[in-house]
This record gives sequence, structure tokens and C-alpha cells, in this order.
Amino acid sequence: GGSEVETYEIAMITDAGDIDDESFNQGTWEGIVAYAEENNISHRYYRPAAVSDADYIATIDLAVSAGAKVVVTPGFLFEVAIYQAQQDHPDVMFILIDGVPHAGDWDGNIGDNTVSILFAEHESGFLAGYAAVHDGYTELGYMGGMAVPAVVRFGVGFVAGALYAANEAGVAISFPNDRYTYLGDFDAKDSHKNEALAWFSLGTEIIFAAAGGAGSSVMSAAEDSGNKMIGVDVDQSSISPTVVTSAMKGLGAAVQQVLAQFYADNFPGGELLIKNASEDGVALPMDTSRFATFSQAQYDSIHGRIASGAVSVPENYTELIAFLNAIGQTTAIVEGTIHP
Amino acid sequence: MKLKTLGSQIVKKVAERPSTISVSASVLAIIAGLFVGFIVMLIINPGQAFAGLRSILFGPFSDMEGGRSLGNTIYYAVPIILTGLSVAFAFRTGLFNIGATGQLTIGAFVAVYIGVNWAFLGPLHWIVAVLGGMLAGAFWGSIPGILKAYRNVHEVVSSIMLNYIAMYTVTMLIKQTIFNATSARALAPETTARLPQWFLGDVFPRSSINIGIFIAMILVVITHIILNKTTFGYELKSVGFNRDASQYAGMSEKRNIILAMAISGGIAGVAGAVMFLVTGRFMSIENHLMAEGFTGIAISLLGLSSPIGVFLAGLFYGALEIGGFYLQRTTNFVPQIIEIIIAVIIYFSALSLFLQKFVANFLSKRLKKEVQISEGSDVL
Amino acid sequence: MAFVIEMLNITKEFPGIKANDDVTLQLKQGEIHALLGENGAGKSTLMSVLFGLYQPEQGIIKVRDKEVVIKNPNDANDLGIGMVHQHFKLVHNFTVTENIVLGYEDTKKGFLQLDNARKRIKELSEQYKLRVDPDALIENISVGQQQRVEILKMLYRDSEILIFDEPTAVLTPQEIQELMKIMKRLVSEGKSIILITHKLNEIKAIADRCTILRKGKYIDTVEVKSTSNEVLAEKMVGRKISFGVEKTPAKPKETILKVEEVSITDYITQKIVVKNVCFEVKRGEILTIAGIEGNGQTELIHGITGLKPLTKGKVILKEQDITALSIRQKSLSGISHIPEDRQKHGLVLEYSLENNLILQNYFTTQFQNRGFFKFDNIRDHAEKLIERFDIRSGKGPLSQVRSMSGGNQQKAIVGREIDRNNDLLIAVQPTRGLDVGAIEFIHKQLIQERDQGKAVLLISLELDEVMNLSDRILVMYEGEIVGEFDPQKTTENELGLYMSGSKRGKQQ
Amino acid sequence: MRELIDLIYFLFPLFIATTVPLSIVALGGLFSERSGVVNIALEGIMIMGGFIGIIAMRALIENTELNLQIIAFIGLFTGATFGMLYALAHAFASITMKSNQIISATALNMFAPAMSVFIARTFWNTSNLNLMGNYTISKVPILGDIPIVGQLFFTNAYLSTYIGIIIFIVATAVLYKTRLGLRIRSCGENPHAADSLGVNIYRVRYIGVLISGALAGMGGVIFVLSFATRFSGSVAGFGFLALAVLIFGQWHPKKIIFAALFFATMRVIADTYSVIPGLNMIVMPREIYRMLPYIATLVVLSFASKRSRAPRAVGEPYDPSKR
Ligand SMILES: Nc1ncnc2c1ncn2[C@@H]1O[C@H](COP(=O)(O)OP(=O)(O)OP(=O)(O)O)[C@@H](O)[C@H]1O
Ligand SMILES: Nc1ncnc2c1ncn2[C@@H]1O[C@H](COP(=O)(O)OP(=O)(O)OP(=O)(O)O)[C@@H](O)[C@H]1O
Ligand SMILES: [Mg+2]
Ligand SMILES: [Mg+2]
Repeated sequence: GGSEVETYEIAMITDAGDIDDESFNQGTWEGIVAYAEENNISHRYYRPAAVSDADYIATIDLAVSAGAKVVVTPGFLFEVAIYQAQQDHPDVMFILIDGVPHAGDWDGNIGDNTVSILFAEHESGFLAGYAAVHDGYTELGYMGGMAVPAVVRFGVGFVAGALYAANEAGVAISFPNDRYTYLGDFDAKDSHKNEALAWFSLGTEIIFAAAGGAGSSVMSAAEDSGNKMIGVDVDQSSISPTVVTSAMKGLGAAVQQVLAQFYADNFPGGELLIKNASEDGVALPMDTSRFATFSQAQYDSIHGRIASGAVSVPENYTELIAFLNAIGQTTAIVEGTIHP
Repeated sequence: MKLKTLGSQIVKKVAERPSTISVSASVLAIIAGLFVGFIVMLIINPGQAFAGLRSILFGPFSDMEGGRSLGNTIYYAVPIILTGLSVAFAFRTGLFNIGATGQLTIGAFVAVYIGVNWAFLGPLHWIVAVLGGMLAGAFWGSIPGILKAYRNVHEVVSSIMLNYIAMYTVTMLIKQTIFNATSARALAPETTARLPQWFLGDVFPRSSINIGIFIAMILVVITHIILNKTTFGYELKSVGFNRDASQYAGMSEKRNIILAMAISGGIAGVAGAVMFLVTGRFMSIENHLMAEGFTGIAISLLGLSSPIGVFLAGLFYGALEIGGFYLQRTTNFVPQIIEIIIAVIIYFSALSLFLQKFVANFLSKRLKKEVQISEGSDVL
Repeated sequence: MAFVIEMLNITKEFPGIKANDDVTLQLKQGEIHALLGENGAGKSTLMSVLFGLYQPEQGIIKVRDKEVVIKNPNDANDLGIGMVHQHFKLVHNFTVTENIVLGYEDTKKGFLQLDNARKRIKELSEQYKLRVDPDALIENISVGQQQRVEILKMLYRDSEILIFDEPTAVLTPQEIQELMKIMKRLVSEGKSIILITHKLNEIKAIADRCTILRKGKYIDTVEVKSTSNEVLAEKMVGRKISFGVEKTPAKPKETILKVEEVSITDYITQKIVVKNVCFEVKRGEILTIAGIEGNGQTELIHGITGLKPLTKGKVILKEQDITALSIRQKSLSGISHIPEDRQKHGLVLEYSLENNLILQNYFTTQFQNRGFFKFDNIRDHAEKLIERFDIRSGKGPLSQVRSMSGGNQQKAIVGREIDRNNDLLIAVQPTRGLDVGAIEFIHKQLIQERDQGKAVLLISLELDEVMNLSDRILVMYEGEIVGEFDPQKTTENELGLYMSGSKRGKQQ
Repeated sequence: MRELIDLIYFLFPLFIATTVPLSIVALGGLFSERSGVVNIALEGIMIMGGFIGIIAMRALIENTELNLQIIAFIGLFTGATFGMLYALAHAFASITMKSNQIISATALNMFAPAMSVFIARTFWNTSNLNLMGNYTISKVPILGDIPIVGQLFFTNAYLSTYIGIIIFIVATAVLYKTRLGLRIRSCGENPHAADSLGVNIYRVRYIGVLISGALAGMGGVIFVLSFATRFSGSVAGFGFLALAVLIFGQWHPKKIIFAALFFATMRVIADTYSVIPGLNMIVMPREIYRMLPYIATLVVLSFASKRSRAPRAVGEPYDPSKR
């Protein structure tokens, strides 16, 4: 047919956010670009006309009709769409990040032409909380964007890591219920900055902001009040001197790895890949972190313990309570706060 | 010969109608907007500009397998037609409803709430859900109406406030009543509550089209009749144009202001219901005002605030959306390009009075007769 | 004799109508030149062309023998042309001073120097006896004072050519006298004046020459001294006109309207504007309330018709207490009302003429069925009234009322209200701004209503009208009825004394 | 007592930080609407001004060693300039072309975010333009040492606060004490009167709209400097809030400042309830706190609007032949 129209082998579909959301869309896309440019493969991203299963499916169809051999979709919002698409396009490979395909019933069904990648955000959050307390911070706060699964895991892990470190170091830290919140959106604005300023004025020394663009307002608050914050997803140290460290997840690396497998003809179709500490899926950027005392050795040690399973990081409220009970710590945070 | 004169007479009759001129001005605005969009595309990437233009022009026919693109054009148009109609109705009665987005949100919530919880209604389920959305929107719309009628509060400022109040209220209510905690969004309405497709499902099998378009058409006809054929519409417009004279004529200006806002809000509420009583689309708890309400303002004006005009402008908007979507297949343009083009078209349609004069001059010359333009006074 | 202004062969078209068709007007230095014509004849349009508000399609304008193009009022001002518009052009929430200096401001380093202006305005107003408070807000002063502000605007600019578009329509007899004196004085100082008015005796009293327009066309320019009123009127209307209304003595029957001890307090100023007013209007009579503007007549009528709440008292219509009824109910129980402010209350300017003609009864079964309009009936109704009341406009029933001339707007309201055939007709200033032909016609209509057994309550500032039409006269001063008179047994002078508060009698 | 004072010292700068952009933009809207042109494009103009202003500041930071406050000043100036240019489009449509003022403004509101994201993506590959640096003035020399006042106004403040105060004074003076102000006000109330006195309605309205563009453009930059460390194509609805503040303030400069301060105060309190004794004891969904400023504004409005009235001619294109 119309051969003048260019084709693209690797396609990505953005979810509700945009390509530069500094979250899964951007991380995923950067991975694709890195791989594709290195190997000279055509690639592009598509934006659905609206946020709904039908629109996602239409966009996947569009990408396939434009020659996509592998379609990457970031975010759990794609679960139902991929469930459908993996049947409609048996010759196309799908990489679903942060989710597992299902028919709307949460009964996971990963097709032979699909790979699901989940990240252990709770382990990343854990590392951040752990490092912060060992670095001497005793008053911590957590601001998530919205209570979507990945953001919940970051928060739960962060609380667990902080209290675990407090236990280890024998310091008393406070993590009251009102220092754990979801902002309600991912935008930079005065409200978020003011809320962060209020926390700082109440003695909070560091805030972990897993909130996309809203993190920028937390940074601004930290700058104005001479406090610190922790970035998320990617290394954010270059944006502001207030960023002590960032709870990273290796989106790009994971995507590149699976793409490489695809082009090496060993696409791990049907598999669920869990990118955790042991898979180097989550990490803190120790080179650029601004720790006062927390050392590389300490980091390597805790990272090892998590990777080996010696420390099993909780990923939801129930697990968090059990985890804290086991180490003899408590938190005032109530379940309704974590899962509003 | 005779036939020819008859033909030219008809042409003349049509050409002399003010509506002909305003419509052709809108068409000119669209052409001008597309032209500027084309220039923008030429500047960015000359090689693809033509492909881009083609894609935007023929967007609704991009993917005709199963009538998908055409069906989706209509599907996307429906909420915009409805919010446009909501704003237009208020405009015609002298009110600026900048609060359609809030009314839409409240309407959507109530519709989805009914959709999730009242499955016992069986086949009536979706009807009740839509009506629920309408009533909720009407309630929300009547608040600025009441504040204006009794407390002289300017409807623009109260509507802006109520937009945010609606947004937070709905976020809170979703969390408390129909929350899907796993995905941090509202639950899906039951199948019985989703808008049926009827035969449209066979005509456009691969698209998302549903009977929302019929709901929109019914409301277009009803509002057209109310505004143009009834004493009720006469009163509403009178109050909008001249409160003092309406009072003198014994009309209840307070009641009419409130009713106008309630009707406007009710239509926006239906828009909310129609948007979310579908498969695979969920109300979010993200604190964002929904864009459809604001787009409705533009569409209402592009349609010259007349129900039928809004209907056509809404369809056109749907076509642009689809065009923008399929633009991604044929070109490399960043998706924002379509938003830019839409904005440019809206801007040019603002120049319609100028364009009308242009058309009128042209016709006057051709017909050698004075041609009258309607200065759009019934717009505001 | 040198002409200061020559407007030669001016043609100005509006959609559907040639408002000026080959009109010529020549103004001599130092004269008062009247411009006469029926409502809609094109007088205001011609003056707007001279003042740069409209561009003519054809014709030229010469100022002091030099051909000029007047593109906007600025050009007109530069040429020394000033204009008092038919509908005042004042910014309602500005002070008198601000209104006068606007566009001609004195500034120092960009800052307004209002003090100098205020001084100058005080001087001017003393010099010409145009009393106004320079610091009062326009919305708080009377129409007469607003008129003075308009004149002061021209004097402040040292305009040499002054256009007055119907300046007397809204003034009391005393104010009109004053204004004439001022005009005479202005011409004696070498200024030249064009005066538009429908009142022939004003023309007779003050004008030197008079140009007459009819239906947009130039008819004649005459020397006023040597031309009789009858001839003027005939040239203007194109037929003979009878002055003075023929009417038989009234035959009052039972009481239709009874107003008992009505008082009204103004909502904003908290002043008592109507005090304990009592009167009756009977079937078959015309009762007039005379008075100078601002003495509570407006509020009294608003109180009777329901536009304003009463603080005290009762309104009884045909023995039924209607005090507490809604406006609609009052109107339905038998009140027709020609409102004082036609553009504010009487019309929806954006609607077509036919839609305005049903404003008071669109809801009746004549025009609707279950809420749906009967368009044919509406059109018929409009055509009937247009015919009967000679309402002229560009596009008949479909004309937008905003585009109609003031006189025709007024006729539309009068027609609408009379046609409703109610027992009580309240007519507030029904002929304000109308030409003699139209006035004659409306006066006849009012008398005919009376003779058919209606009760007519007339409010008028025009003593002529009051004397000619009334069967009984009440004078209102500062919210009170200060006297009752029989027109046969009183004089304009006596009424004037009561109206100005110099004399007061007892209310019967 | 001590705690209360500390609380005030803490909250006061936040009130000011939110009040300043709201009131500057609302004052901008004031000039436009007082001259007779509705400007609901404030949001779009803020975005455009903010966008270009931030680009300019980034360029200066990268390429020069200028003091941050000077850079901020240039940024504000650039934002104002481009806001003005952008508003020119609105002026052209609504004044010269006599078009519907709401429709052209809506177009501007749609265009700005799309265009800014589009340009940023084209040139920087991202729509998030980060902006390094802390723009607070920790203490103004000398003035900062004045007891109480110094603490409240001259420590931890933004340059924009002082600019805002100057703008307020200048705006009030221009509107009420100058020839331009008199003419602007007359055009918004009765353009026919102004026209008949030789005032050029079109020119005056252009000036009104351009002033609104300058102030809104500057407001966009202030928004970014005050609340974030980067620009990403949004000013979080501040343009619409400023419009609301303008109406709330009944089209009067002083009342606008009060309206902005009231709204900002409610908004800050809603965001910082956790530090406010009493409020932090009440357990309520956070959405209720978030709604507070809007509800409070509605309540106040419904008691304070009895005599509120827009400029009479606002929204109507000037047509000399209309009578
Ligand atoms: N005087 C009349 N006589 C008969 N029919 C009429 C009359 N006035 C209006 N109508 C009917 O009402 C309809 C609407 O009139 P018109 O086309 O002027 O409406 P409109 O204001 O343009 O409507 P919209 O709201 O669609 O813009 C016309 O099609 C006509 O049939
Ligand atoms: N702006 C306009 N648009 C359309 N028609 C107009 C306009 N201005 C005036 N006309 C028409 O032109 C004619 C002349 O109007 P004009 O106001 O000049 O009359 P006039 O002699 O001043 O009458 P009056 O004594 O009632 O003031 C009228 O028929 C009027 O309807
Ligand atoms: Mg129409
Ligand atoms: Mg006239």
C-alpha cells in the first residue's frame, strides 16, 4: 500500500500523562530512544485521543498499522487494552510496564506475545527512607501525587525503610499520620508548596515527593525554607541542591533490556518480570546523592540485604504493620491514609 | 431557461438570508484556521505538511474498517456538543456559564454513582443514570443562578468557584462511595448503566459510538424549540436582554435566571453522564477541571450560540480531534499541533463579523443589492 | 452672507432605508437655524454626519467655505463643532467635571489638573446661569442638570457651532425658558446654532431660519418670521394639521383607580419620595399629575404598577385591593402602562418590532398555545398595530427596534398599551420626543380611550399637554399632592407656581 | 503568644506570595475590563508570559553571571513584554475586528499551553523547563531590621512583592489621576460619550488590553518563581482565579487587593491547616480543606455583591452607529 508513509518498529503509547511527565512515560520513552538510536531502529510514540480502554486499543491499532513490531505501554491503565490487543495482534510484541493484562476482572493473563514488567517501588522507597534516617534526618514526610499503586508502594516502602533504619541506629524518629499524604494531582502549584512549607515549619526535615511535577513545588519549598527533599523515579539531583537523593526505578534500563531480548529473538513472552533490588531495578544514585554521613558501604549493605531477601520490604499496609511489628517499631499512620 | 432563472432566484434567496452569511463566515473561519495550521506545519516540516493537512481534513475517514474513525468522530463530538449547547443556551439568555465543567463533573458523578449502585433498575438503569446526571447538573447550575438572582453575584465568579468546589466534592465523594482503591479511581458503572449502541454498533462496529449522539440531537432540538418557538424561551431571552423591561412586562426575572442556569447546568450534567456511562472509562480522583467545559465555550461561539450551529461545530470539533489522532500515523508532528490548529480556527471564528462583512460585500456585488448581516447580537 | 457650515447633497443609507436623501443645509454665521421633521425624518442622522459619527455615502461638507472631511467627532471638535445629543452622552458614574473635561483634559506631567477645570466650569456656569455642582455624579443629578452639563461641555471647548438635538424634550417649561435665553446669548456672542425640536412655538420664539426634512428628503428652508406655524407643520408632514385637541367635556363615571395614602421610601437613598398620596381616577376622565421632574411622579407610578414596593398605603382597582399583587397580576387586572423610560422599561431593543408588540401579552392564548407561539397571529397583530399607529421602520414587523427612530419606538409602545384595551391607562410622558403629527395622533388616541369609558392617568411635564388633555389636574411637589385644578379655571402660570413649590394648597 | 507570633511570621509571607500574582493579574484584567474589553484570556497570557520569561531567565543563568534578583527582574520584564504581544492578538480581534471577546480569549487560552509545550519540545526535548536558583530575598538590608514590619515585609520575601506593591500604587494612580485613566474608565462605561468627545475608543481599548497583557505576562513569571522550580505549560488556573478576584473586587483596585488577600489567605490556610491550632485538630477529608477558600469566597460574595456592577459597556465591541 502507501509506501511513502513512514513506518516505525518500536512504538510507545503514552498513558494519561504526557511524554515528559518525569514519570513512567518519560522514563520508558528515554529507554526506547536510547536503545533505538544505538541500534538505528525506527521508533515513535503515540498519544491516545482520550483516556479510556477503547482509545488505548485504537491507538495500539494505529501504531500497528504504522508498522510497529513491538509496542511499549507504560502504566497499569493499559491492562485491559493490552489484554485485548495481545489477542488482536498475535504477531506484535507488547511490553506492559507496571501492570498485568486482564479482561477487567483483575485475573491476570499475560499472552505469549506480552511481557509484563513490575517494579519494586517499595524497595526503592525503602532505600530512600533508610538512607535518610541513617544520614541523620529524624523528621520525615511523604507526599505522593495520587494513590495509584506505584505511588502507594513508594510511600509504604519509605515508611518501612525509615523506621527500619531508626531501629538499627537506635534513634527515635517520628512518622506521624499527618506527615503522609497524597496531593491529589501531579502539578506544580502554590498549594503543594505551601503544604510542604507548613510541614517544614512544623519541624519536618526532609520530604520524599513521589509526585511528578508537584515535586517541583516541594523543591521550591525546601529551597525557600532551607530544608531538603528526596526525588523520585529518576536522578533529580541536578534540578536543585535540596535534592538529597532520589528513589529511582530503572524504567529505561528495563525497557532496553527487553527490547534487546526482542531483537535477539528471545523475547520473554508470557513472562512477568519483577524489577527489584536483586534485578537492579531500583536504586539510589549514590554518586550524585548529597549525604552527610550515609556511606556507600551502608548502601551496599542494605541493598544486598534486600536483594537477597534478608529484608523483605512491605508493599501494602498490612505488610507494613507486620514488618514493623517484627522489628518492634510502630507507626501512627492509619490504613485510610495509605489507601484513601 | 425558465428553470435557470428559477434556480438563480433560489440561489439569490438563500444568499440573502443572514444565516447564510453567518454560516459562510464560519466556514471561512475554518478555512483560514486550517490555512494557518498548514503554514505552521510547513514551517516545522515542509515535507509532511500536505500529508498533515490531508489527515486533518479527512480525519473522520482515516480508518474506515468497521467505520471506526467516523464512529469515533461522532463519539468524541457528543460531550462537546452537549457542553457547547449548555454554554450556548446560557448565552442566549444573557448569562455566561463558565461553570459547565463543574456541572459536568457533578452530573458525571451522580450518573456513575447510580450506574454503580442501582443495578436493580434493569433496562431502565442507564436512563435513570442519565437523568440523575442531568438533575445533578441542573442543581449545580442553579446555584450561580440563585446567587445572581437574589444576591446579585456575578455568574462568572460564582461559577469559577463552583467549578473547584465541584471538583473537590466529587473527588471526596468518589473516595467515600464508589472508589476503586487498587486503581485510585471510580468504579465502573454496571453494564446495564452503560449507554447502549443499538444499531450504531452494527453500522460502526469497531468504534466506541453509542446513543449519546441521539441524546445530543434530542437536546439540540428541544433547546432550539424552547428558544425559538415558545413563550418560555421568549421570557428567558427577554430577561437576558433587558431585565428592567422583563420586570415591567411582569416576567419573574429571578425565576427565569435560575431556570436558565438550571437548564444550562442540566445539559452539562448530561454531558458528564454520557462521557462516563461507557465501558473502559473511569472518573479520576485527580484534581483537574475537565477540559470539556471550557471547550464548550469555544464551540458554543463557533456555532453562533444557536443549537443547530453548536451541533455542527461540535461535529467539526470531533472531526478535528480524530484528524489530530490520525495525524500521528502519517506525520511526525508533535500531537500538540492539532491543539494549536484548533485554537487558531477558534480565533479566526472570532473574526467572523469581519468575515461576514467580507461575504456580504461579495454577495452585494454579485447580487447588485444590499445584503444584510446579522451582527451576532443574539450571541451575547 | 457667509455660511459657517454647508452640508451639500448629503445622502446616508442604513439597511433598508435612506435616512438622508440628497439633503442640503446651510448655516449662517450667528443664526439659530431650526431643523424640523417628523420622527424618523433623518434629523439626528444628518447632524451625526456633521459631527463625524457617520460617513455619508454622497455629498460634501464645507466649513467656512472650505471643504472638509469629518471622519470622527475629534475632527468635528477641531473644527469648532459641538453637539448636544438627543440621547445624552454622559458617563453616569463620572462627576460633572470629569464629564466635561473628558477628551479635552488639562494635564501636568500626565496627571489630571481637575482643579483648574473645576474653576473654569464654575465661571462658565455663573456666566451662562447654568447651575450645576461640578463634583456631583451624573447619576445623581436631574435630567435638566444633565442637559446643562452637555451645554457646558461645548462651552468649555469654545465650540463656535453648536448643535442641539431636541434639547427641550426633557425639560420643564422654566428650564426651556432658561435654555432659550442661553441660546440667544450664545448667538449674540457670535456663535451659530442648529436646533432640532418638534415644538413649533420654540422655533417661532427663537429661530431665524428653518430647514425642513420629510422622510429623509430635503423639503425647504424658510425664514421663520415670515412663515406661520401651520405652514411649517404642513411642509413637515405633507398635509394639514390641526392644533389644539378637540374634546368634549368629560363624563366621569365610577371610580376605577383609587390610591390611598401611598408612601414610598427610596431603597438606596432612604429618602421618602412619595408622601401620603391619595387620589382617584374615574371611568371617562383624564386625570393628569403635573409636576417638575424628580418630584416623585416616577416613583408613584412605579408604586402603582408594582415596579417599586410601597412603604405604606393601598392601591385599589375597580374595588379590588391590588396592593399586594404581582406586576403581572396587576397588569392583568386591568392596567395598561406607557412607561416613562421607553428604552429601559418599555422595549427589548434587541427584539424585532413584532416581538416587542407582544411584550405585555405574549402569554395569552391569542399568541400561544400550550407555550408554543402562534407566529401567524404575532405577525398579524404587528401588522395591525403598525397600520393603526403608523409605526415606521425599515423592515416592518421584523425591524430590530434598536434601529428605529425614537419617535417610532414611542409609537410602538403607545400602540401596544392602548391596544390592550384595559380599563386603566397610565401614560407617562406619552409624547416625549414626538413630532407634532405624532403628538396630535396620540392625543386623539388618549381622548378616544377616555370617551370609550377608560380611565386615563396621565403624567406629563409639558404644560401644553396638561392643559389640552386633562379633565382634572393634580400638581405634585416633593412627593406630595399640593393642589387640584380644573383646567378650565386655571392658568399655566398658576400651575407653574404650584409645581415649583412657591404656592401650595390643600389636597381635596 | 509567642507561638501565635511565630505562626503569623510563618503564614504572612505565604499570604503575600499568593496575593501578589493574583492581584497583579487581576489589576491587569481591571485595565482591560475598565476600558470595555472582557479578558478571560488572562490564563493563556500568564502561560505565554511565564513561558517566555522563564526561557529568558534560563538563558541568562546559563550564559551570564548576573545576580539572581537581576535575572528575576529581567525575567519579569520579558514576561510582561511577551504577555503584551500575546494580548495584542486579543486586542486585534476584539477591538479592530469587533469580534466576540470571549471567543477570541478562549482561543488564546487554548493556544498558549499547546504552543509552549510544542516549542519547548521542539527546542529542549521536554516541556518541563527547569529553573535553578532560589529567588527569595532572605533579608532586605536595613529595612529588614525594623521590628515586626521588617520581619513581615522585608525578610524571606520575593522581588515580585515589591514590584506588586509598586504596580498597585501606579495602577491606582493611573486609573484615577491621569488622563489615560479617565479615558480608560469612560470607554468602559459609555464609549459613545467618549467618542463624541474625541476620545479614540480603539486606541484606549488597545492600551487597556495591552496593559492587561503586560501584567498577566508578568504574573505568569511570578507564578513560576513563587511556587515551583520549573515551568511546565500551566499556571494552575491562576488566570481564572484572578478573573474571579477582579469581579470579587468589583472592578476597583483597592477592593481587588482585599479580594486577592482574602482569597489567598483562605487558600493558604487550607493548604497549611496542619500548622494552624484548632484547624489541625479537626479530622476532615483534605478535600474539605481544599474547598474552603472557594466556599468562603462564595459566602462573602453573596453578602458583598448587592451593589456590584460591571463596567457598563464591557464586552461590547464599539459600534458608533449603535444608539
Ligand atoms: N414570524 C415568524 N413566523 C413564522 N415562523 C417563524 C417566525 N419567526 C420564527 N419562525 C420560525 O422559527 C424558526 C427559527 O427562526 P430563526 O431561524 O430566526 O431562528 P434562530 O434564532 O436562527 O435559531 P437558532 O437558535 O437555531 O439560531 C424559523 O425556522 C421559523 O420557522
Ligand atoms: N444606526 C441605524 N441603523 C439603522 N437605521 C437607522 C440608524 N439610525 C437611524 N436609522 C433610521 O434612519 C431613519 C432616520 O433616523 P433619525 O434618528 O435620523 O430620525 P430623526 O429625524 O432624528 O427622528 P426623531 O425625531 O424620532 O429623533 C429612521 O428611520 C431610523 O430608523
Ligand atoms: Mg440564530
Ligand atoms: Mg432624532
